[in-house]
Amino acid sequence: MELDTLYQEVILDHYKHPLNKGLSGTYDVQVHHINPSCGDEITLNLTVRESKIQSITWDGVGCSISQASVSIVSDLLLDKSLDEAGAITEQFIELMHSKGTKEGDPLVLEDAVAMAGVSKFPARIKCALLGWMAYRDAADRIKQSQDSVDERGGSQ
Amino acid sequence: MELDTLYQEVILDHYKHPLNKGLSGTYDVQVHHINPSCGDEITLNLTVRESKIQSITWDGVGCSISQASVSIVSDLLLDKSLDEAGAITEQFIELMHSKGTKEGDPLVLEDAVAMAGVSKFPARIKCALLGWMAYRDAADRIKQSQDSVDERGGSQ
Amino acid sequence: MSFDVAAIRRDFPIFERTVRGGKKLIYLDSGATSQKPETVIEAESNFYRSHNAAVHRGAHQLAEEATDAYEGAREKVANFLGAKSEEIVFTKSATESINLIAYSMSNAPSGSRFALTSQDRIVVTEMEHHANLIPWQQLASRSGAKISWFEVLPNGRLDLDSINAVISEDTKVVAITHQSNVLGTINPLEEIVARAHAVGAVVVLDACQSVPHMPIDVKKLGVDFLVFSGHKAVGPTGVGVLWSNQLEDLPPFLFGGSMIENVTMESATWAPAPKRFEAGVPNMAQAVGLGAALDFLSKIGMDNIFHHEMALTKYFLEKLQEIPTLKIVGPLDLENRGSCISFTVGEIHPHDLGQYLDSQGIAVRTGHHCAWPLTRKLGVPATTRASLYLYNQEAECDLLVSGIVNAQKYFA
Amino acid sequence: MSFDVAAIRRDFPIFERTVRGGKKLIYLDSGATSQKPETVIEAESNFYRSHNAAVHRGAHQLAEEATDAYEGAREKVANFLGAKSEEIVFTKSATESINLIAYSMSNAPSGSRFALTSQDRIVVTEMEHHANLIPWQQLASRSGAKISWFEVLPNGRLDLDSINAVISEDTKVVAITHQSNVLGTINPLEEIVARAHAVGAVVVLDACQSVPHMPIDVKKLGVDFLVFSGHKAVGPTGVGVLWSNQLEDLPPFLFGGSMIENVTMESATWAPAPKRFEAGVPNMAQAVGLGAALDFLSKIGMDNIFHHEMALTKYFLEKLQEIPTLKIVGPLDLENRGSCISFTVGEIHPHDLGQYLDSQGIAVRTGHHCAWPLTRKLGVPATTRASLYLYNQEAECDLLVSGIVNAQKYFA
Ligand SMILES: Cc1ncc(COP(=O)(O)O)c(C=O)c1O
Ligand SMILES: Cc1ncc(COP(=O)(O)O)c(C=O)c1O
Repeated sequence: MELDTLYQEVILDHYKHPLNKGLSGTYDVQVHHINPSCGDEITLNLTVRESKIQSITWDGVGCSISQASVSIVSDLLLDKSLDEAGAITEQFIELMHSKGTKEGDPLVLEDAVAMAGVSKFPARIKCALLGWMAYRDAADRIKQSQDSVDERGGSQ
Repeated sequence: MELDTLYQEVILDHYKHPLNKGLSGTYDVQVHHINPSCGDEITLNLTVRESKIQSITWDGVGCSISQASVSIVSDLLLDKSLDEAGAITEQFIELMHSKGTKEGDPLVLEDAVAMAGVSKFPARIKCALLGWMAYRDAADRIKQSQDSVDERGGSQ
Repeated sequence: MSFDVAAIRRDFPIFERTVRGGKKLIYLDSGATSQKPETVIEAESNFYRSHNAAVHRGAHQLAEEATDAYEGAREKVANFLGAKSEEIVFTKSATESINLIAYSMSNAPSGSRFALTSQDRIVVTEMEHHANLIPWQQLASRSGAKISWFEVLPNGRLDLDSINAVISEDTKVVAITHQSNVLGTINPLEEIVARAHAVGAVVVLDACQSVPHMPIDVKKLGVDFLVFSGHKAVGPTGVGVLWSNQLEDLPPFLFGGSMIENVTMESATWAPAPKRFEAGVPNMAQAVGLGAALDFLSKIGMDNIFHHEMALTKYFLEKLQEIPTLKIVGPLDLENRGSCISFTVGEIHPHDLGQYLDSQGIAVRTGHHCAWPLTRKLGVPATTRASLYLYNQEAECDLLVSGIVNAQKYFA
Repeated sequence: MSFDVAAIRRDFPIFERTVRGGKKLIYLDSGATSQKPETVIEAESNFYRSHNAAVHRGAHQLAEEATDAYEGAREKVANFLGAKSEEIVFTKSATESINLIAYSMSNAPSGSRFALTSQDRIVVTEMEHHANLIPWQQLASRSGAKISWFEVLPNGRLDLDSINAVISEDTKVVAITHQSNVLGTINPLEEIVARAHAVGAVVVLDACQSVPHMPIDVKKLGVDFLVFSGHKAVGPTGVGVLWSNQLEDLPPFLFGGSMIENVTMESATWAPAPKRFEAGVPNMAQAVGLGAALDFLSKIGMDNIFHHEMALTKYFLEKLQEIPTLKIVGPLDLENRGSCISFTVGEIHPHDLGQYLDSQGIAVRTGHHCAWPLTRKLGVPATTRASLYLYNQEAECDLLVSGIVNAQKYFA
């Protein structure tokens, strides 16, 4: 049944038992993202220590795909450097836009390869991307604030 | 040939030898009308004496139908009372909207019955009406100024 | 009863196709857009094949035929609404129609009854589609006018107790939907129109979800403006309608060819309505298609369609409520209620439910249905909506119900 | 030469019909609207028959297919213009596209590079169609900006000697037609774009009469906005295009569903372009039809179409000028000249001439062609226009010429 290519076991598992759900009390950056076509919303806290992702926590409402996707993000990117996490994010985005022609590298994407089937359901790609876009936004903000620290440092 | 039902002899005659063309030096009312779909324009002078139409003169550029139509108006309505002229105008308008189902009363409309064929060419009805609409506008203005004279008279 | 759904369905070619690997198409998304009968498709094609030319612009035979077809369509719309031809403007959609009104009001010279100032108020409701909300927010922000709204009660009805406070003396526009595209609620116009007119406000009626589904006579409604979209009324995409009996007082919106009286390099004056509102070569084939759509509906009879939908709605409401954890969002009684049926099912997210139903060939819509403030007010992230039309039937309800039950198992 | 007019004509069903009592249809009015090939008619019908659903709004299969078809059409338009998909907005017509730009500029917050003030200037030309003139007059009157224009010389070309004076330092917008729909003049964009950009103005190109007739690459043109109508490019009515690579900086025009990011009762924020500019259920079937139209044209080749039309234009110009008293209104040389051919014939009024030609089955257009200020400038009350396209042929010119000669006898 084609539906099962969308709703892989792994996805339903993450949906039913989401990882890192519940916002941490402290964080470096907090972002709030929304999917305008359906109204799904998530808040995501990102904490980085020595250029490594120390914690991603989140809260929100949404469908199984979007919830599972944030859950996966919050686990997969842990302990990665911002650069590594950025590269993984780009791989995932590419997978989502592959219209079912790619499978994704399990060594890099781990649980997220279970999302490969989503790329065949164009209306759901945004759901699968919601958590990743929130992460990318949060990481960009951290990089910007670092850059401006660096610049200030450099100009002294 | 169907075209001849549009371009009756009478119409082409009026077109080639228009009556009352050339604006009179004096007039009670002058109106300027324009056909926005093709750019045809006419100016019409109306003079009324003792509630009878004493003169209609005009000038303008336009197609044979519009030119012939003003020529006919300027001759047919002469010496008629404003009420009579109004009734004739309404008959003509009705004829134009008859889609070829009416012939027009030659005793009332005289030369203007030659326009009956125009009603089968919807794009040309406005041409045939240009002169009549200009006349009606001019007559309305005269009636309005009379009414306001009457009112002023009545209130004294 | 003479209402023969099977025969009606045969007029709609899309029901010959299957979806998702051979499944019968169960189309329960007519609130978003309706399917098209063959006569409508043919009317549009036939215009292109035999009569295509720019209307109002040529003295040649094709231009005459195109003009007749286009103006004939206008007459059909007028007759369908109990209106006059010159009160009908063709737009591209209801969305454009509403924006037209709001922008034209901005174009009204100060002192005009349509010109709004910071002293004025625009009233909407919490159940408006974005198309009948954001254009008014924008008009408010352009003019400085204030925006107020009727609240929606938990039973899905407008809170009209406060009508005299909401429609205050400074209200200039009351923009309201006839039937909510989420709740199915049909709003009580009489009371609202009376109050609006008492304070000198005009009433703009969003009839997107009513004109296709019930007999409408604009004279009886008493509203000042009414809009709907062709594509929700078995008509083509790309055509909408604006009706008003006060078009003469409204300045134009879009500027260009065929809406002018005179033009110089520096300024222009306008043709009378409705031409004043139809700049450019219009959506001729789509207007003609809409004419054919209204003919199709009239032939079946709007009364018959309304009764068919009411009977179906009753059946759907009853059967759906047999599912434990399913909650109808909107009125449960059938009085003043149309066939848009929204609901939630326990913890299943509507997106997931919709996806599961799709795998069974059942097309519903999920999300906020372009009425996000309403969804928020209802306290749900989203809903699932089944919206019905003349071609739907009870058997489809049974399939929907078993689809939902199976979805519950799938996501359990 | 591989350009087979007879084969092309067979793709257009309208040429199978006759007019005015059995006369062959000689259609010389493509400048007003073009005829449609069967593939375009079928593309629209096929959308309704098999894939009809609201795009971007449903998780069901039909909605996916409709979205693919609609977004696929956007890609076709982008490829046709050498642009990116996200630079393409579907509107209902070129007229709407231009109004969209002008209204969106009014919606720009002060300080935005698109916001005009009384310190600014808008430049047009005397040969603009009303659609590319009145929206700018209105923007000028809303913003207080001044309006200036390039004059047209007796030879039908723009007077560019004064370019540095006309496009002055305070110019914010230069709105210009690519090809005049009356004169056939193709304007020299390079010089105008260079000067406009030098003073920081954006160039809005009315490409209604160029995109259907010649290869266009927006990157090479260097303009900032480009618009055209589907119906003049063998596409359906009810669909137009706005292209710009600067849509991100432009606020929205029409407000409603699908163009939002977030909505509350009091305000809203916007989706990225192009969605931001496509409020409501769009003209899906028409966009799909336009995609098929551009496929049709591309298959024949825009270069081939251009050369065919140029050869025809040469033939028409030569033959027409053999008629004594016939005066071509517009350039006589073929350099930078398209296939709109307007003329006057002695004292015969164009309306009468057009009517006579119609009785012979020949469809031309007469009047001011929605370019009234130009007609006035040319000192004629109206002109007769023969406008050509890929399906026209030399034999039709010969019939036109003998039609004109016979008309002269008829009205003599
Ligand atoms: C040069 C030009 N600009 C604009 C338009 C307006 O196009 P539409 O009426 O399709 O919006 C036309 C055609 O009428 C045209 O020829
Ligand atoms: C109640 C209501 N109003 C307005 C609209 C907007 O209609 P359209 O998208 O056809 O312009 C819709 C449909 O989407 C609707 O259901």
